[in-house]
Amino acid sequence: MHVLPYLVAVWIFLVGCYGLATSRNLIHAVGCLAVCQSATYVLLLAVGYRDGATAPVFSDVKPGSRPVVDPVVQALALTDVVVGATVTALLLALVVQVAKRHGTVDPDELSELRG
Amino acid sequence: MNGWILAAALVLAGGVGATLWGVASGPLRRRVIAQNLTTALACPALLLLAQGYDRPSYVDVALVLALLGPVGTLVFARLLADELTGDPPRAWGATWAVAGLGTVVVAILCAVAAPGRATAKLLVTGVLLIGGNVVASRALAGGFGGVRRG
Amino acid sequence: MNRRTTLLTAAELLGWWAALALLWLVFISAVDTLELAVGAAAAAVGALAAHAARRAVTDR
Amino acid sequence: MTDAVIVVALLLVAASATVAVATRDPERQALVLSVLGVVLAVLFTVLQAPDVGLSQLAVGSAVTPLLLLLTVRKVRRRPRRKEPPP
Amino acid sequence: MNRRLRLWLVGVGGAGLAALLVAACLDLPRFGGDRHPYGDRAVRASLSRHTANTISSVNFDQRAFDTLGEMSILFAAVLGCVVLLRQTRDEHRDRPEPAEVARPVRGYALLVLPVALLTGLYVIAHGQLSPGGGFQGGVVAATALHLLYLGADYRALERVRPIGVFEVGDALSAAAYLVTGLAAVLAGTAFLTNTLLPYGTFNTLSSGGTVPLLNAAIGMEVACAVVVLLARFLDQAVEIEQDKGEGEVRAP
Repeated sequence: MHVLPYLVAVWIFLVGCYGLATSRNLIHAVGCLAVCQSATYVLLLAVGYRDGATAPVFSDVKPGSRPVVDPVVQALALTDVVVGATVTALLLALVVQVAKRHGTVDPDELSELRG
Repeated sequence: MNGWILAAALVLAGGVGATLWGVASGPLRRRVIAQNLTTALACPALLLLAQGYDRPSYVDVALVLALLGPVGTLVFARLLADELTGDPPRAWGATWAVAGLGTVVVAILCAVAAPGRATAKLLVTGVLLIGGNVVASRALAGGFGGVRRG
Repeated sequence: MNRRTTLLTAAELLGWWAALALLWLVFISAVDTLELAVGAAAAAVGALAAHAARRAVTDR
Repeated sequence: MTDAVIVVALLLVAASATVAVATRDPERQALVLSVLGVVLAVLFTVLQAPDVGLSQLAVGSAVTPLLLLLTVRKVRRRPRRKEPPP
Repeated sequence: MNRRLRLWLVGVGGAGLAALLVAACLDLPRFGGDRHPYGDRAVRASLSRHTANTISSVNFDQRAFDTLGEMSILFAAVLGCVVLLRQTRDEHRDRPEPAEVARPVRGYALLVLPVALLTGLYVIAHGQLSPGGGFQGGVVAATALHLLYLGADYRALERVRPIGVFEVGDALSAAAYLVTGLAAVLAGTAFLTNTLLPYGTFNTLSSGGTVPLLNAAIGMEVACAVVVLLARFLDQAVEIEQDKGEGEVRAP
């Protein structure tokens, strides 16, 4: 239990990288990149967790009455989730352009077209 | 020992585990149904967690899931309509069973909470969740006819 | 645009506004003046959107 | 008991991430990715980060699948300009 | 480089990376440990400025400059999409066809659209109190609008979505964030410091100084950005068709 969350984050990252490297479709590759991104969120939040603590949001609990988890890593992950989605959209826009120019979204065919 | 969190863990392990298996394999009609049921199961689990951690503000997460989960299923129903019309998914038994689970969870949580705003919020979440999932199921079973381009 | 449609539009907007304002009161945890003002404004935005959406779907 | 639910959520996330990568068809992958989004949101809530869970839900449940499926539709509709060399 | 060689390279590199990462994990502080020096200080700073949601305080007060960076990434990504997905010379627009939607689905979409919009606004407005904030609420509000595409058709969505207004809104809200930061400079302190407004009563809408203002600016920015992004993708997928070109055969 002491390292399980970190190992899960490592697993998600490696699996995503494997998918990226072996992908035969650029849209699938963008999906794999989204999986890789989620590994970072799992790692960040795991680092910030504290046993038996609750969220540092004091709208319904009295400050100081319960231990709280680390808000800094949560803030980092939160902004990146939304910004990461727009970056995914940018990559998908690139895929649409590639499909228009070359008529294929298979990375292997693309490199053959160029070379 | 916190029974609420235990119940949430059971719903997650049994229910969401099963729908994950459903979305991972089989024909497309089974996968879209499993995706819809994931929402319908995760939302009661989130409500149970909010009660288990004794944090009413966590209900907001369940509320947003109850709103946007069925919208996500509608996205699939709309854009995969061509492939689904030939082989429409029909899983009303599972849909109503999961809707029943959601109803039971919301009813129990309303019963233990002191009547007030929090109860009303729980009820709104429950109505949105169950209505949304039934409508999403209906949309999957041929809600979009004759969309060729648009 | 005759008198009847104007009245109907006003009734529709008012109905949506009241329903959404009630929903806002359900969402929030504590009530104060600023909260009510923000809620009324948000409900007005929602009512306008509801009306525009209904019209976009039915009148064409 | 809190540990048990964390372990369950972690295993669900690991499994759905693996499935998302193993599903090669982009339309089916979009379905798995939306499930991954919901499971991640549950994990974040369990790790006491409801803000991040909300963020993940907002993005993962409707917007990302919509973007992916629209891209698939655009790319599919395009007739091939050149046949790939044999 | 052929496929087989590439797979071998990925395998060897991946194994090395995996070994390094696992070694690093074993050296990390134990999961659930009690030592969080930054977190404890952030919570104290947030409480001293009367912000109930510590995460919002970190995002829009203690690390507001960092959020400015995130916002510019978002802005740049949207700009990139708009440029990449514009209509080119060899393309034309076809009018989208109306879709036949089942009655309950259409009714659901019309009913939930305002409710989702209100929820999005609620999540934005209560960003500094309960879980939520501009980033999340903006996406929820923008998604709400697209129920009109799902429950009806693209023509209906185009009628309620003047895209120019959302593009201007995107730029204006980005500017509003900067102006709020610069106002602090004019008041004699550093860029984006939260000393401009009174901190207010703890756990009310007006608490937290400039946090609610920056929060609202980000909410509007994100909502407009998502609407503009999805509009470009919908245009491409539904409306824009390539003209008949070299060697292409289009179905009649």
